[in-house]
Amino acid sequence: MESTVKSNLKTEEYFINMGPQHPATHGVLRLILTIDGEIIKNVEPDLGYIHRSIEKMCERDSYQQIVHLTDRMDYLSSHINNEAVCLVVEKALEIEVSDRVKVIRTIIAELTRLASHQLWWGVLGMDIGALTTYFYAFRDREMINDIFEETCGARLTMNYNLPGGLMFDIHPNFVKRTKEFIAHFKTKIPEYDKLLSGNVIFQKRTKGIGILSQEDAISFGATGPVARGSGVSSDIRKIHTYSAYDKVNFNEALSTEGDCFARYSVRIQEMWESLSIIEQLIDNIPEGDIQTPTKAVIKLPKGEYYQRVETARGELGVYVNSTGTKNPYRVKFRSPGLSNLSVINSLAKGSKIGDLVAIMSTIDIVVPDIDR
Amino acid sequence: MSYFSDIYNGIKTLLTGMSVTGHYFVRARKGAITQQYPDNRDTLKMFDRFRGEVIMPHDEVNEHRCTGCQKCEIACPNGSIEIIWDRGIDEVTGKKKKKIDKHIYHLAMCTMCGLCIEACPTDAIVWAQNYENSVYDRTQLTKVLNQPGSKVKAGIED
Amino acid sequence: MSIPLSITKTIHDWLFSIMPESAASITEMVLIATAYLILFAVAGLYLVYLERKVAAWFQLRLGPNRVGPLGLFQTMADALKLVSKELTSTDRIDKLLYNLAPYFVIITSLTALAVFPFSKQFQAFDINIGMFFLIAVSSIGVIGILLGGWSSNNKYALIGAMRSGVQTISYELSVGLSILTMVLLTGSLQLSEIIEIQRTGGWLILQGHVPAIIAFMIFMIAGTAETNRAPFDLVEAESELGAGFHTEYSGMKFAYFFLAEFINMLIIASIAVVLFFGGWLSPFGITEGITWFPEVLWFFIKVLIIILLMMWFRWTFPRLRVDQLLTLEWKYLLPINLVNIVFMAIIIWLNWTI
Amino acid sequence: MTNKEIQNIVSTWSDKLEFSEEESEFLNVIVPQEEVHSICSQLKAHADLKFDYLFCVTGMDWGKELGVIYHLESTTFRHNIVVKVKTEDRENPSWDSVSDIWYTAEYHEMEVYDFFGIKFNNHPNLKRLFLPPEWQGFPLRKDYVDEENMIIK
Repeated sequence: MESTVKSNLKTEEYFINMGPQHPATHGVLRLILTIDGEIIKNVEPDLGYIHRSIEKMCERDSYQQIVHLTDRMDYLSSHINNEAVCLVVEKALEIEVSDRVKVIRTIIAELTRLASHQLWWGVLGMDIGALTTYFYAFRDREMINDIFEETCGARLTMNYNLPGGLMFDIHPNFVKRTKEFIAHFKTKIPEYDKLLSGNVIFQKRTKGIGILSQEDAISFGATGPVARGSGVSSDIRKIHTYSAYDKVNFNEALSTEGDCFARYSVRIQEMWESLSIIEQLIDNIPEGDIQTPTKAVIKLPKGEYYQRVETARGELGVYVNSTGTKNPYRVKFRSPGLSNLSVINSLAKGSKIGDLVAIMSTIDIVVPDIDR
Repeated sequence: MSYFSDIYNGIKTLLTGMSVTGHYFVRARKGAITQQYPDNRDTLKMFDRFRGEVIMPHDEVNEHRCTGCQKCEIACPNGSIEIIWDRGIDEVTGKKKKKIDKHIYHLAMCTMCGLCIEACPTDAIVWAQNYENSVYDRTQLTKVLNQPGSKVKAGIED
Repeated sequence: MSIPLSITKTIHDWLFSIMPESAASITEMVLIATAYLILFAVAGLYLVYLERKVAAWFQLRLGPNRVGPLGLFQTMADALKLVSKELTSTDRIDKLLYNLAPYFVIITSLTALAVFPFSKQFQAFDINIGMFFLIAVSSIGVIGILLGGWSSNNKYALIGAMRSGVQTISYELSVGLSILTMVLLTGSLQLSEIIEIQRTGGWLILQGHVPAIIAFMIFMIAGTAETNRAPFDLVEAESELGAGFHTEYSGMKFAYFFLAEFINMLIIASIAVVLFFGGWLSPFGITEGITWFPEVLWFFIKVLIIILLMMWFRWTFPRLRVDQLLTLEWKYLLPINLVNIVFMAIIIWLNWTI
Repeated sequence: MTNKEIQNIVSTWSDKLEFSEEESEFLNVIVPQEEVHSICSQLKAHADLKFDYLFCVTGMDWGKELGVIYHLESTTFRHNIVVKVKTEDRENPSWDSVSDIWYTAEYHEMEVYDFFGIKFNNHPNLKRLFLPPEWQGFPLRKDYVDEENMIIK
């Protein structure tokens, strides 16, 4: 929306660093904004502040060790990242994992997705200005962290997956705690809606802001809630089903406007879907052994393998090229964050600084996932 | 006339928002979730699978189960375990056998991934549940897991 | 409330006895000024404490409870910390304006306090254009913010300052107009006069019934915007500009900005109490007869209720964007205000007031 | 559409293409350097193929040759294809960028340039994405040596 007023006063654009240390960029992401007064002319991300060259490390690690590295990529969906690498190795070795492992992996993946969306909701509220949403979201997220801590021993980066199964079985009162959580959280999402989604100031701050068209979403490679906000059905759990997603019926959260509010309502809808998936699985976890025995030193047969998984932020792809030795020849992680971030320039052009903050929180940026 | 209806439901949504926070304000007494950490130190107990720190349990006769087979050192992704072993004569069979001298564990580099415990054939190392691992000097984080003067429990084969 | 009367009387006579006329009145004014300064600095501190406690109760937290019983000395400790902090600043600041800005803000907010009738005798400065003086003084505060933002040579501070300039000027309008609607009812600008009228006819918000309630709502919205708080806190929007115009200030200069914000909140609340809820008058005259009951208590109870409402706004609503803030003012508040004044005038003309 | 049909369509466009399917679960097409842009734009534009979603761009060092692997998928037919481009010369390998066909390629090609040193002609803003601009060498190449921070276990 170019300013219609023909102003002959000499306005000069200047640069602002929404720099590595900035409350709205969650993590060390630097955006170089060219600004004319309050209107943003161009956004150029400067990446690499938290680049640890995970792909180079993978080339010297064994496959179990690669699984542990993916914890630190998108730390909010660390379990789903681990699952991706384990699935690649199991596909290459043609190991068939027992149903019990598949169901447990899916339940914990959905709990991770819920925890990630809760943190996203709390921090989105804080970015837009309502500081109390942060505490309500973290109160609910604390329950999920306790479930993980009890079963896997760690709250966030819980290296619970192994190629061929899980490290150890679920804790006896895992089922009880998850049911308690589901009952508690079902009463809380309507409260989230009342507090933020219904709020007229919030709707004014997000409706019609940062509109991403369907073709742009596909062409920019945006995946996950960012793409589904513009109507692109890209849910890998539905298209290329893996582990126990074929046993549950859930529908894909889609909306069509493609603005910030659409991405917001897609994620809220996804929270409901995750709750219903867990509910369908939690009562009938089949019996079975936790680990199918694999050789201590895993050697993948020669060839290229690709596995796609739906993390909380979008589609994570793991490409492994193995030449038969114990470490892979080349590993590439297709991170959802990088493609989702590439959308930001076309969305934020011509909007204000307040909108840029809203756009960035609805894209849900996690910088270690972008920099790898 | 969307002007007035716009104002009306604007105010209505604002009031519903306020009702949520008001609901919590009124029940402030019992709703607080703050953990007063230094005060609740004695009642605070971690879950039994909590990954605090890797330790090597010794029984009352100061014996542990580590045979020095270095499987954990190979499994560790970031080299935070170093095994110093030396040759020793096995009393029963009388031939040379690998004996553990020092099992060095760098807590500073450990990422709590649990691969070493998974790889250990004789379950010699387990997780401890302590969560207060901060120290004033980095060298204190390099620990020797097997206590001085301890030896392998008889009958442990790798 | 006769005890303080006698104290001020005795001091007054003693001063006039030992000094010539002019010197005595000047020292008396200086004495009253220092008393007000100390009283309202401490009141500001405890408002900060109240804000942190109320925020904690909204957010499932406990709030400060470590320094002193129930954490009462927490803000005192903060003030001491700020006093002892080093006054750092960036190198290429505009020295004069940089140091002048905090004084602008703190002086305007303290002078505005002089006019309020906290109780019958407890009023420093009862001039017959009380309301007009209040509006005039509270609009000088924004110059301090603009100076602070411009002189600290930091792009974020500059944007914050420009936003606050735009915001305060446009919301000055609806504060003035909503006060105008109420002054139509009372007919006088003198604050103690306004309270006298409310003694007999009941509170102004009841006398003016519908237009008064609308004026009260507009005044509350514009008042929160005036003090850069709650949904309008674009000036120091943490997630966009960091700390806005006072990013480069530290130590005592930052304390002035911080304290001024809370005293402004006190001013807006006390204007609302005087204008709408009958100042220090007890509701429905229940404590009219009892002489020993301090009317100041009623004044502060009502002020606290209004401040609680403003805090409730702050911890529930997200922030507005700059252009939405202005459309809210120019397209919604202003037209309603003007219609409201005409509506009030008609009611007074047909004297339908209660 | 099955791999066979895709292969028949694509093989009609140019005769210098090689198809292979072993060692990978998708149909692989090895495209010479100069035809990258034309083949890719046809892949996207063709009515029965419509490969409009480039989901992964992987830089690759096969020991002697450097190259890039483009994983493509069609959001309408949900079929996949893998386009591989190889080059012998390791000094300054370069070919046409596909960022005008798929916008996502802009960032991914910057990353490939950053780690493998493959230049892409008429790329809008080809610079190092993650590493600081004055970094020497291309880390993910097999012949990259860096004494101090590469600990060979």
